Amino acid sequence: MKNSIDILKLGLTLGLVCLIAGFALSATYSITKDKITEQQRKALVQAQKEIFPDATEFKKIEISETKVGSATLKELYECLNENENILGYIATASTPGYGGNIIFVLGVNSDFSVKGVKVTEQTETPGLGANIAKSQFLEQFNGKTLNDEFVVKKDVKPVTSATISSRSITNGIKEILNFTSKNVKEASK
Amino acid sequence: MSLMQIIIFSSGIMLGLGIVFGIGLGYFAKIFRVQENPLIDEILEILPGANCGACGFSGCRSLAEGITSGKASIETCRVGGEETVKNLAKLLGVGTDNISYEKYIAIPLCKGGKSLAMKNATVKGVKTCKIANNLKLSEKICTYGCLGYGDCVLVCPFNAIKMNDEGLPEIDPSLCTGCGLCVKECPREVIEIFSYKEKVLAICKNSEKGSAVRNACRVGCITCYVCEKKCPKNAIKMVNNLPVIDIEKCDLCGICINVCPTKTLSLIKALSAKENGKK
Amino acid sequence: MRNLINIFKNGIIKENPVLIIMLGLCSILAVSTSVVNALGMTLAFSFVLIGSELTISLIRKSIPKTLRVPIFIVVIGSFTTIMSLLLQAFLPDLNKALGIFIPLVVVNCIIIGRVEAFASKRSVIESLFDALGMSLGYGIVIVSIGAIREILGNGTILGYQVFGPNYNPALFFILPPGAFLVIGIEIAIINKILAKPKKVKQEG
Amino acid sequence: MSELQSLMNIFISAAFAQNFVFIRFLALCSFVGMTTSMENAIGMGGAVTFVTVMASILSYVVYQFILVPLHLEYLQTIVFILTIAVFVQLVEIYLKKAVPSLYKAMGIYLPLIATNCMILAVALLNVTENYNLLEATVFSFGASIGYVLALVILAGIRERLKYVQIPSILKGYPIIFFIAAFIAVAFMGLQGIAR
Repeated sequence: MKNSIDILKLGLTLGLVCLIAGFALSATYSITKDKITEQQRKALVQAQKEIFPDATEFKKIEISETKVGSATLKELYECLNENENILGYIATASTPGYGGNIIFVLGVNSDFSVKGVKVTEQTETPGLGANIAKSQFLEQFNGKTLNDEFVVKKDVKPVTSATISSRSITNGIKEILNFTSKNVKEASK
Repeated sequence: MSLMQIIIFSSGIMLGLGIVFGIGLGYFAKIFRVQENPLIDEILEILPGANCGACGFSGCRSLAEGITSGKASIETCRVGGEETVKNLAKLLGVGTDNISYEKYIAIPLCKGGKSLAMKNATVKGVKTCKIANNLKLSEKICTYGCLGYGDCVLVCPFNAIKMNDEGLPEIDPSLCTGCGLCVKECPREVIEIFSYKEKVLAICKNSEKGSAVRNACRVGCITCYVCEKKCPKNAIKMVNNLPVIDIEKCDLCGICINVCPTKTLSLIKALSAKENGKK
Repeated sequence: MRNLINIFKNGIIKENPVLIIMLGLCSILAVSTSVVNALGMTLAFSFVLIGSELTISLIRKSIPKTLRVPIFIVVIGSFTTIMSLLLQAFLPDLNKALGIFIPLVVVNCIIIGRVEAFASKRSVIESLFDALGMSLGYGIVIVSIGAIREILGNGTILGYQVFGPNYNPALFFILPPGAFLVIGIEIAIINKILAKPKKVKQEG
Repeated sequence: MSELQSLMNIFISAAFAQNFVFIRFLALCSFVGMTTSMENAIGMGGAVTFVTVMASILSYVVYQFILVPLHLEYLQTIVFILTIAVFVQLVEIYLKKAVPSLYKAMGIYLPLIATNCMILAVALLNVTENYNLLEATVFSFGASIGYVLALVILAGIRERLKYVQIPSILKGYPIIFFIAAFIAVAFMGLQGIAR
């Protein structure tokens, strides 16, 4: 009997320590909770503002996270200007890159040509693959439409010595552009 | 998910996990308890922990188990020195008076350094005593003497051995505990363990005779029997061409040392107590 | 007081956690791609180390033997999570740069080592000084490696161009193998520095 | 077919392309400490493989069935490391009693493993990459194979280091880091194979 009390004592001491830890953690979490979500949204809102400077409102289209070929679409927004007509769409998506997943934001005009691309997160090789996040590389996509081939070295100039990263981002943009235009066409029908 | 809910749920989950794990650990510790004599850890604390194996056990932990089960007496560990034996005696409440504690050290039996031993080759590439001995790759003509590549230096857990510029190992008696690891390591068994009292020793292992030794080394023992004849106490006997000095008979008069033509014999002085403390 | 200063000094050179005892290498090599990251990591590391050492030495008397490891882990884990929450809220870009290595501070071998070897046996003040010494020792090493790797790796220091615009950086140092090389060199230098006085002592 | 392909992809990227020791710099403390001899390396490798796979399953279960339904994802770090530490301690107690021979061979590694950075990293990565149970197991198995590979390579080299002349300044750890640097270059070459 004696040592079953000991075991209970052990359980209670560890339980007590964990309780205090849990309490402290939840207190900090509740303080920082909204600040964190706000930080996460800030990166997205900032990217959206850059692509559609004159859009005033970004309406989230209810669409679950879908796998589009090798890329995955995370969120889709409609961009409206002050008098409520649609300027275009913003899609956040991720595509597997050389070092890990590349997260990017694709702006699509209402005529389904590329308005702008921003890479928000990537773990490509620093100095080589990482240059796909730079605007010189991404600006070449602006204005491209579905009938462009999106093939590296043909109509897309790759980042030197980072063909895999350039090919994966080009591929990702093509598939998401394709998906957004198809999906929006059905919605507007 | 209001703040209150978060706090309650997190604390609740952590409390639940803590209790489950705490009881789990306690229960496991109880049913799977291994009856181990706590004395073993205490003894392990006192032992030097060099795991050198000089006591014949595979390491300090098995020696500790040996001592608790009575298989080994407390002065089995020579390496620990007096201090270990005293602490063990105190721990186990055993008297130390009947234990005569004697210090042992390792002494290299070769004087054939770079300048004294004749060479017939120069060796390039890998330099370890084991390889040199197995492949008969040695610069010196003498095949009994020290190869000088320092395997013993690496193995000594108390780093008591240093190679002098003659290329021979020098063992610091205050650091050496006589654990014998260097004896096992040396492929030519140049190093041997002796009790640490003042004595005369023949610092040579070359068991050949006369000219075979003379053109291999200037300080090798050429078996001329002078020391055996001249010793007033006839304490010296030639055993396979090397003089062995009987410690009881020898009164350290030093005649044999002066009379030896090749200066192979030398007097091993014991550090006086004062010097020993300096270590 | 003398002894406290000794404990503090001890953490920096004699028992520098990284270069001498060879602990905490995971975070050092991975994060030291730039000085800013290195400073951020030192900040996070010291917060958790000081917090854990103090708490553990406070409650060291009442820790049952079987629960030693879990309680250490819970204390260190909670400080790490608090730190990571604060970073996410107030320093988001540092959090993104350090990435997975923020939660990994909880298994950082230095913290577990110091807590078990030092804090669970010594008084609160001594643990505080030990934590400060160790964090400074850790910080010096990671910032120095970060500086070397940033200057050679992409030609900037704290973001400013060092060798002018047309310097094409030796990318090797930003990539993993460079990190191994730099820490190898650093240990060799420390061995050289520390070895010299020892020799002098023996002859003297 | 693509299901198996993606599993193979995860395995290869965890073991080779994103090797936990040479590319992600994880578990270096045991990597430097445990590779003095080959059987040490294999012993540690075996122990870590077993614990990593079990721990990643355990942490997946705890995450999906406790943390997600209650939206307490922020507790993941502390809950994972607690479960891993307790699991390792339970294994240690059980082995000490039931299989003393295995405990003698693996015993000294077990307390080291509780603080091994790789195991917690595998559990956390399972969450960030939101793998399902099967993918998580394959990922943890791949990661530990990569770890064992790294240990065995370095142990092999370190055992041969005795017969080589090393400049005195590089003796000890510096030379080991230089060797690790060269192996890391080789592993970096593998980075492109699994995408």
